[in-house]
Amino acid sequence: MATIIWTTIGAILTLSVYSFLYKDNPFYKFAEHLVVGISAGYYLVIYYFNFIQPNVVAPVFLLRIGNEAIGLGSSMWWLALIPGILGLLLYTRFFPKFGWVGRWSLGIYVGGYAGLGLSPIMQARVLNQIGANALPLTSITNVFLIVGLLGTLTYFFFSMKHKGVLGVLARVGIVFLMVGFGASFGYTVMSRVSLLIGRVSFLLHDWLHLI
Amino acid sequence: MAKGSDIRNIDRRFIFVLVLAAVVWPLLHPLRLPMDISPPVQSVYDAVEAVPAGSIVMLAADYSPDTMPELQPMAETFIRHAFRRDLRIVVACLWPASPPLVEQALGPLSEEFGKEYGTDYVNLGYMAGGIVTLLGMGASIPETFPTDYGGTSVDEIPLMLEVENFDDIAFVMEVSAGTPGTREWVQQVQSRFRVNLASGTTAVGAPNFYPYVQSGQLTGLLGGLKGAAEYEILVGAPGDATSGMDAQSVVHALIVCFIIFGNIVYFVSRRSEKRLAQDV
Amino acid sequence: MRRVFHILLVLLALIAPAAGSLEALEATPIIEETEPVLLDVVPPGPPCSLTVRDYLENSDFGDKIEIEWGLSPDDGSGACDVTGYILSRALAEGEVGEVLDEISSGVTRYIDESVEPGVEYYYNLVSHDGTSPSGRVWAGPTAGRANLFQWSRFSVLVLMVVFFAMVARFTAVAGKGAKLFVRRIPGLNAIEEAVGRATEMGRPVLYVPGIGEIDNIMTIASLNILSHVAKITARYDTPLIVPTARAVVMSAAEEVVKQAYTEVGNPDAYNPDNIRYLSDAQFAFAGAVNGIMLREKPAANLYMGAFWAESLLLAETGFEAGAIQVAGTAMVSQLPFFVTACDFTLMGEELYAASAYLSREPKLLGGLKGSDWMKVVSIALIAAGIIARAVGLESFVAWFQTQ
Amino acid sequence: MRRVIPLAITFLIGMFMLVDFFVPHHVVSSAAAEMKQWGTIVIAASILLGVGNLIRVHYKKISRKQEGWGYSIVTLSVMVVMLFFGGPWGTIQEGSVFNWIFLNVQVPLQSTMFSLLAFFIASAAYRAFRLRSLEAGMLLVSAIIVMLGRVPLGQFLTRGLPEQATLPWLTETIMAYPNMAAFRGILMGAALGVMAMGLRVILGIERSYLGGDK
Repeated sequence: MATIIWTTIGAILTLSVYSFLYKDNPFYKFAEHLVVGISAGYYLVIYYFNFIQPNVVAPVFLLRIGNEAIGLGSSMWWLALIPGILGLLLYTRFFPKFGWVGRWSLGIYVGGYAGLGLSPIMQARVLNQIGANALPLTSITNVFLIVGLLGTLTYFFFSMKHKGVLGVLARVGIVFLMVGFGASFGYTVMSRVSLLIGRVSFLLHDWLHLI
Repeated sequence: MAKGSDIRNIDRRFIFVLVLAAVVWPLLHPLRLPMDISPPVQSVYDAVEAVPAGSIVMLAADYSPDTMPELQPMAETFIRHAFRRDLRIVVACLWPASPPLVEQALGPLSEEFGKEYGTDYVNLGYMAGGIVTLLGMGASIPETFPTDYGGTSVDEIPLMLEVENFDDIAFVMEVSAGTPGTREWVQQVQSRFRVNLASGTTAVGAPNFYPYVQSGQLTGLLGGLKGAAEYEILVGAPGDATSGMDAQSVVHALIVCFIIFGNIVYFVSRRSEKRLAQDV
Repeated sequence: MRRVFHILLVLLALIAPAAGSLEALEATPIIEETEPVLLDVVPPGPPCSLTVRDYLENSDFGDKIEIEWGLSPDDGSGACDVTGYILSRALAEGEVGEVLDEISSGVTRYIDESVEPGVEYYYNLVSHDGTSPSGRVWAGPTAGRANLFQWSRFSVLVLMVVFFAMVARFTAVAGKGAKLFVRRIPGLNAIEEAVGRATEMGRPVLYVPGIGEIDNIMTIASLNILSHVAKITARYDTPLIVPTARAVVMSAAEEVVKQAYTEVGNPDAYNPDNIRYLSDAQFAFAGAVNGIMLREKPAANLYMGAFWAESLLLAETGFEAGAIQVAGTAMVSQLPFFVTACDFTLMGEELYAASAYLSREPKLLGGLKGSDWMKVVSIALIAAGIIARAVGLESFVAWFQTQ
Repeated sequence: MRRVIPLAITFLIGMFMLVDFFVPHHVVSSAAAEMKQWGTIVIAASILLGVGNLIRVHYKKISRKQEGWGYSIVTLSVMVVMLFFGGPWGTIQEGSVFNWIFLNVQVPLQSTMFSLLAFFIASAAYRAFRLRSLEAGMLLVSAIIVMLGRVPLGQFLTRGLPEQATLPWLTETIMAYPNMAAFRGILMGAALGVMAMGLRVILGIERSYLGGDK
């Protein structure tokens, strides 16, 4: 019995979302506000229990989580204070006089991740691509691949006028881009339809028992 | 891309209704659109057909509910195929979530074919350990799986008295969603014990395993919903996978029709606009 | 510039010996299947030598030790009955310790990848014929030491230095007042037109900075463009709605928009309620933005930043609501959907270029020129790689295939 | 002072993380790992800023009885419910009410929203794929070939033709060559854009994300 009730609720919510396809309506508005409210509460709780509690609160206040004593006995417990303070600094923006301090933590975060990303991107997206595209020009497909890459890269030249050879190459690049976009558009249809089949079979099978 | 003139855009809701119908209709009333059978799927079918009646085959089910849409039809069709050919089935799982999923398929099919639990088929359930479990099965299956899924000792199951190790298993169908799965079965079991092994995997995973088909380590391979649908057709029991592929075909064709129709409308209206311009 | 090349030369001199020793790595012995051996009671001869050393050929964390030995006289010759070797590792001299691995016959090298950096280990090895082991040979102690430079990534460093040098050079040139040409980016004018139309219609502008976190460079580029858009809306008093999926992006967007309104001299027009955090959950966010589009009826929708599958949900709803739409993203998988559903799309690098272009700061334009020259270098290297492959210089291509 | 300190911190941390990639020594890598951890904590701590904004916007709507204020009550009350069941009085383990609401309400709602894309991909294709120019034609033709080549119908349509003329073969070829070439080009270009911008962030030339200069 309980299953029937919950499946029915699930079905009503599903139909509420689909009603959006007809036009905006109270059912969709309800579903939209419901999902926003649940996710706000969900992420607040999850972020606290998954990041803040084990990494800041437990070591600093020597909390026990279950049978495990996190931070107790660790001589480096004070390290946990740093992210805790950085996190708190974000809230200085509510005090206009000290708002600038909050930029410290943002600066550390953004700067750190910018630095972190640079070398792997150079490696994976430039260096390895150079290696992967240095193909022997023995087959038509390889020539095709290299011409396409050359054209696409030329399209992305910003500081040179697209005239003459560059103009021809950039145009080749646009054609490749369009073929690529069309192809990946077509390729994605299947996975999106699968999602719909999944929801429809929930309605027809789990809820209405028609199939 | 620019929008083009808005007059030429029909109400989107018309498109939405057609897309919905194109998905719902094949699910309710399977269309059985023609389908070419790819060689790896044909090999799976042929391999099961080649097993002498009365032999024992194994269904190794290693998947969880999230990949059910693709993999459950494979397991169901294999069970149907085996029962119809009077093969006896031993089910063994390396994934904890798998045994109840296989039960869902075994229940109705054993009724349909009038098969007895314990003599015609057995579900050994889940055993932890991955590769270690596989190697253990190579030495002794009853020792690796001392009880079945329901907790009955294998010594009390008539079918299991005939099974010692892979020498007694004529064919293994591995339905796998990841690790441990097809790769471990090929590397640890097929290469050591030379079992007759075929596999069914998700569409995402399939490309990784085609090399094993080429090298002969896998007798055949079912890849994703499409592979499942082809197998259903071969066994002559079109089911969920076939309906799903029907729905895919219809929606894809429908979108192509939309595009063609849209272009016809575009050219006709452009021509009439030109004519209007000339008249004025 | 010259200094940079000096550094490069020194670095090149350093890599030469390392590159030479790399070749030794490739020579892994071939293991052949041996015929089944009859059981016997005569043990095979022990391995004739055993040496251990810190693994140096590839830079590591100090967690690897390399072990090499000479084959037993009965391996492949003599009684020809060795089926394999057993390698053990201990922390104290004279102890057998734990078995590390069983190694096939014919192999003479093993890399222990499970050592604690700095801890000294003793190794010992026996050969066996399936029934009886030989005498034990010993070696050690040795410890794994961490390296200070990852030589396998040297090529990455070289290209980074080249790229940064070019960016630095063109930034300096631009800073001195040299005029740099930058080609027209079609989507850019479209942004201004879209905002202009919203103003004419007296309807708001919707700016979605993607669902990426602020550490995503696409988000940073987007905040740059947001600053430009906010200045236009501030001037015309057009409401600007910025829905966000990340709290930090929301607070950064607040700062950016408030600052833009202040700079234009219209701080009172800034409405903090229009910079909104909606949800961290992808589709909850998309659903809520769709609601904004249908209820607050923005006349211009700008999608700039990192988008995933929600791209088409937003762009199709926005189209239905009749808004002019301009998108910009470097998410390759979503570009097809923006290109089909929006009026204009900034593709890939155009997003970053646009953000540099809008600022019109010479310092930022220098980066564009540097990127272009890096493309030329990349194309040249691909060409060189093709030629190298043709003449059999595979190692040149391998230099780019780092891990 | 107010500008210099954050920019100096950004520079130092950015350079350290950049160097981490090249230095295998565990002293560097463990320090870098610790700092990555800090980053996730800062982000986790920020969620309250976002939720605070959400509460403020909806609370204003309710107190001013703006259009749709009833829905704002829905949002705020389910949020309180989630906090109640997941907060200090509740549990977030599997099988808890908190987890259960998430799995039975949030997940189906989100996957239904995701599945709306099946409809939108059809309407976008109908509207946008028009033979307006050579480029638009390429977009259209490749999309049609790949759409048909992915399903059994396409296989059936070109049955009996030589392999190089069948839709599945064409689909694979388009995906493996023109599609691959274009995407490699975009990725390479975008990578350079990212690096140039990342460098500017580390050097403090780019600071729009800190809310401008003042």
